[in-house]
Amino acid sequence: MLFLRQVATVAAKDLRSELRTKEALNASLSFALVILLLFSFAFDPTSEMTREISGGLLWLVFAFAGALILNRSFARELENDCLDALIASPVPAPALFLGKVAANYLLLLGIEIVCLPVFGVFYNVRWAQQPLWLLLVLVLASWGIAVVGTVFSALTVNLRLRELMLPMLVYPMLIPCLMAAMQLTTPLLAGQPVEGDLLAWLRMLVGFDIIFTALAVMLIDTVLIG
Amino acid sequence: MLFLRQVATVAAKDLRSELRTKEALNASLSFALVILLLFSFAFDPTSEMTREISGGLLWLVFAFAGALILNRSFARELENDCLDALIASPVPAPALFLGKVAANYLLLLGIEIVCLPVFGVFYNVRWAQQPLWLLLVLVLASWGIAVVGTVFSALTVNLRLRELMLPMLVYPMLIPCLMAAMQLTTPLLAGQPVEGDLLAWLRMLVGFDIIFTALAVMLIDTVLIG
Amino acid sequence: MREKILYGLGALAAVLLTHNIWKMLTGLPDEAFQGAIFRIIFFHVPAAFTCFACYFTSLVASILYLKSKQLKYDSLSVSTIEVGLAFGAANLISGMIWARIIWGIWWTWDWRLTSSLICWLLYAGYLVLRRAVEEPTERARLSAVMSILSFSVVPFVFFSIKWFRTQHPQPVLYGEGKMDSAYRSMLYFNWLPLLMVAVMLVAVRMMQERRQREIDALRRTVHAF
Amino acid sequence: MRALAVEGVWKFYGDYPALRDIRFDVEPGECVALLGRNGAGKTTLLRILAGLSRASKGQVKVFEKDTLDRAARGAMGMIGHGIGIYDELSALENLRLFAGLYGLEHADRAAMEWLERTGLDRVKDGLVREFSRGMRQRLAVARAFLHRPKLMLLDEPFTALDDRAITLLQGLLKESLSEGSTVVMSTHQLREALELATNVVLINRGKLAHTGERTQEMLNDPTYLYRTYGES
Amino acid sequence: MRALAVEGVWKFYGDYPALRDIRFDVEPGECVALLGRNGAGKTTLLRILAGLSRASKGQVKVFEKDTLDRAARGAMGMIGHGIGIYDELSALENLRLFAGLYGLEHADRAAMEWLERTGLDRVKDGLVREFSRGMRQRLAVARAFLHRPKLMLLDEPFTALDDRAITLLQGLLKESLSEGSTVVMSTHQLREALELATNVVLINRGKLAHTGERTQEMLNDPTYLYRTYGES
Ligand code: HEM
Ligand SMILES: Nc1ncnc2c1ncn2[C@@H]1O[C@H](COP(=O)(O)OP(=O)(O)OP(=O)(O)O)[C@@H](O)[C@H]1O
Ligand SMILES: Nc1ncnc2c1ncn2[C@@H]1O[C@H](COP(=O)(O)OP(=O)(O)OP(=O)(O)O)[C@@H](O)[C@H]1O
Ligand SMILES: [Mg+2]
Ligand SMILES: [Mg+2]
Repeated sequence: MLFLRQVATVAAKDLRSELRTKEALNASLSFALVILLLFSFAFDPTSEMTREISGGLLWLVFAFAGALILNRSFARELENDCLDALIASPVPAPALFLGKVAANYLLLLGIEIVCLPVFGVFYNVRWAQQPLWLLLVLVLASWGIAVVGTVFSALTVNLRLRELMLPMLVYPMLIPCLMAAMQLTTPLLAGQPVEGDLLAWLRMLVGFDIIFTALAVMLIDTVLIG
Repeated sequence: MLFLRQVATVAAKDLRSELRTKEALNASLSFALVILLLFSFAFDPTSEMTREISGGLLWLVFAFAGALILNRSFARELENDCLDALIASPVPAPALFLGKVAANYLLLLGIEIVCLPVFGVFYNVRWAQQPLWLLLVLVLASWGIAVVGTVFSALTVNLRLRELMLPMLVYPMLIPCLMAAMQLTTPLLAGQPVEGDLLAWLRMLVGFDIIFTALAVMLIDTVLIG
Repeated sequence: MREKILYGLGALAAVLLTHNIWKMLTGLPDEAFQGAIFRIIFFHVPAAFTCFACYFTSLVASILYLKSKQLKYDSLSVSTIEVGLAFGAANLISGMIWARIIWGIWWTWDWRLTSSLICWLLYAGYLVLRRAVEEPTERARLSAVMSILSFSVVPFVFFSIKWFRTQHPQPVLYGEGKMDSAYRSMLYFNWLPLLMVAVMLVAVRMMQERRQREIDALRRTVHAF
Repeated sequence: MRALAVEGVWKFYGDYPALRDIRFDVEPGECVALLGRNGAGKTTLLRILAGLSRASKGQVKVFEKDTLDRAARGAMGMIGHGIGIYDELSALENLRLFAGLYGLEHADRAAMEWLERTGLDRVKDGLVREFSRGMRQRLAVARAFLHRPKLMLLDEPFTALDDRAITLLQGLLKESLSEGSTVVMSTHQLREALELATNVVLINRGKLAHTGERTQEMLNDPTYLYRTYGES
Repeated sequence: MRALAVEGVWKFYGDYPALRDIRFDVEPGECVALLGRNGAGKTTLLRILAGLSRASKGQVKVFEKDTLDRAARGAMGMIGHGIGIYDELSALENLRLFAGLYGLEHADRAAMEWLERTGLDRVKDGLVREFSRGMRQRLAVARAFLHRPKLMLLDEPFTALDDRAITLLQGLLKESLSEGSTVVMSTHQLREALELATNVVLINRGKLAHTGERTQEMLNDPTYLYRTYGES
């Protein structure tokens, strides 16, 4: 109970300070738009093939835009040495971590939900044909991204090359998760339900989430307290 | 003469400290590899269409990996307030700026030249059919990226949101340059020479480089001295 | 003394390798479908196994480091990963050569190939991460975490051919895989020298790491005035 | 019960020992000045005491509990180099956040009280981003004292503060000392520190060079300490 | 010829005037202590003097030249909060770089000379990253003095330095003063500063509150200044 309250306190703080300035949110959203635009130049999106690659495209955009949010997550604490103040408080490191994951998760989901219709318009895709399944995929894959991203955000927060190290380390780690999400999203956007082979991908997403959440919670003490 | 020597001094310093640790270089290279990988998932590249989008893919990779190098360019000066020490010295701001552009340019070209064969192998593209034209495109487009990126790196260096702002501002500004490079690279990779319509894109690249270099040199004083 | 043992190990490995190559070329018949190139399997597969063994050792070393905070485990971890990367590269490159000859292309985005590459990149990222941290204790701590997290991809590489439909051949050594016993024993027998080379390299790297630490500490004391 | 017990603490950065077998006790109510030249290891030691970093060898007990323990953490307060305050939140929100994290019962009341005591109640809803340096410093002090720590750790608290801010902080420290709290502070501003201190711990290149009560001698000539116990 | 002439300088951050019509002159050979409470505007003023920032109104002349002028910049040296030294380069490379940027004729010789004077010649090829804080500070001093500036600007130079480092810096400053250089330094450590200063400039919330010679009164009781000229 106390643990949950602490998680909520930390998450609320992160969300509040993010929503007050909307800095990372705006940056990440406009970055997402810019990437959508860049992609549409790179791969002439009028052709039939858009449909085939729509899932991949979408998750690439989410991954790139999400990295900005994740990067900011612990970087936000550096400014006035706030991280020290947090760690020195009686809140256990896992609560701190899960609070931050929760905040990032909500922000990520927000961005994704804003991007989806924009994507639909730009690439002429009717994305809302399987809303519940799509939501499930979003929910599962975003949790994976949030957990892995937040761990690495904590891991790299004191490095000189933070902005560089984070994407370099996070993306390869996320590939199984992104891959599964991509494989699931493409047929969902085309209106097909999840069945047969696709269920294996769903299981993989769930497995990814569980494994990395467990690993992260176990390791976070070591990461935060030197 | 003095001006050139100052440019060289600044560029040499940047190159030396980068090559000593190779941090940004390594990170940016492996980031490039990771993006190549991510793209290959998103857009199943076994199909014929790889050939159609190869130019786009390549320049997206260069743009993303390059942003990391550029981000580092002025961030490197922040660590011990070195930027103040540089600006306070009698070196004029344009010399400072061009020195940094030169260093970034060389690093970018290095990364591109390493990435090209890797790209060729992974996407099964014979990239070396028009080496001279390709080199010309690389040389021109990278200069554009280096100039625009370095200006924004200087502009955002003191913002808290450096990591966020840089990609958000740079990519939209770079779209003409990237667009031209993509349009030129796709046929070059397919072995066609630059002729006809493509020459217009080449002119556009040259124009982009000239305009932005001139603008940047004119504005850099204002950017650096608040 | 220790170095002598290491050199001895290296020499033995070299002898074994020459012997194996000799036998491969003269003693074993060409494989029915693939012909002469099939012999590359004697390096391709043991390289992969050695690479996995290295990563696993690094995982264990990292856990031990986090438990004991002794820097020797950190040295072990980084040494095994460096050697593992070398063998991983050997596996990748031999696979690519093989693919070029059998499939006609250097690379295809098949899950086994891709996951091997991801794995390689992750551990390369480990080395990049290490270079970004100055302070040895912090470096050891962060890279131990990285090593533990990275290992989660290794089973993925291993089982990818089971979980997904791949262009890469299905397992022949385990599961219901079949392989001629002469090939099989040759494969295992060639793994031995490769493993010996790996052990030797790890030991050498560990010695270097230890000396580096001593030098660093001395230099820090000098620079502390 | 000792307020703080440092029992043979070592800290290695790689093979370089930044702290070597530091051991001293602090009784409740004492005010310890932690002195030493640049690079002596004061910050390193204070971070270990605050539980922000782990000792390589040895132990630190805060009120006979491990520093990573919940109760020990709740009993400590720290002012480090940074102010530990969020720029995007208002003064009140900041204090309320930390009151929540420390599990204070009357979070709001405690927050308001400390805003008043540091003279920030007029601007309690202003974002910290807009505060001047002096106001930020006050808020940092309010944050550190909010949960009435029984052990206060301060790393160069007077650095870059003007006379007025120093007076405020010294006043608060004196008050909490008189209420039985314990204070450990590192500083190079010997005069300000020694005025307050009851005890002195001198570290010399990571080694304990002297611990003992503050004497009149030290007050008269602060460099006396370095001359007597330090290397030349 | 005045070493420094501040002629009606204003600086606005948005609508907020951080500096309001500051004007004073400094003659060659003077050592000016720039005093003021937190947020008074000392750093802002020093950055304008060093040409790192532009005044919103008014002018600054260094040896009768504009601060952005090449010759004026070459004649100034600055020690700010950061050390202004590259971690990835060695001590010698750092000094050589700045010697190059300042266009010194015998770059190598000047670099070596200052390494010797700051006692760093033994470690001249060591990367700065590995230096201890004291050594980094020395190197920063060497960098600032390298081109023998005729006007030295210092922003809280004694902050977080130990007694030894302060002595080194004071020695160098005294020496360059005796050679006819001019020094302007801001600080909160009144005692150290006033010992050195010949003149005092006091800023109070962005406004000039007092300029004049340093008197014996100030030395005896540093807070005298604030009491007399500052707000309460
Ligand atoms: C760059 C390309 C390749 C990579 C990265 C790669 C990777 C691997 C790895 C990691 C293993 C050992 C794991 C295990 O035992 O399951 C393996 C085994 C094997 N590889 Fe490859 N491989 C590549 C290309 C090829 C090609 C082109 C062929 C043949 C057409 C091939 C045939 C085999 C065989 C037969 C095995 C043994 C399978 C077993 O019994 O486990 N590989 N490969
Ligand atoms: N993160 C680190 N990595 C490596 N060495 C470190 C680190 N932090 C501190 N040190 C070293 O440990 C020693 C003690 O440093 P510390 O910062 O504790 O000194 P200090 O007494 O606080 O000095 P100062 O008075 O300058 O603040 C120094 O030699 C320093 O170089
Ligand atoms: N970048 C900035 N943006 C907005 N306001 C600023 C900025 N820098 C300084 N100020 C404001 O200008 C005023 C003067 O600040 P400055 O840093 O010059 O004071 P200072 O005298 O150096 O104080 P201290 O003794 O604390 O260093 C302060 O009110 C401060 O809030
Ligand atoms: Mg310290
Ligand atoms: Mg200041």
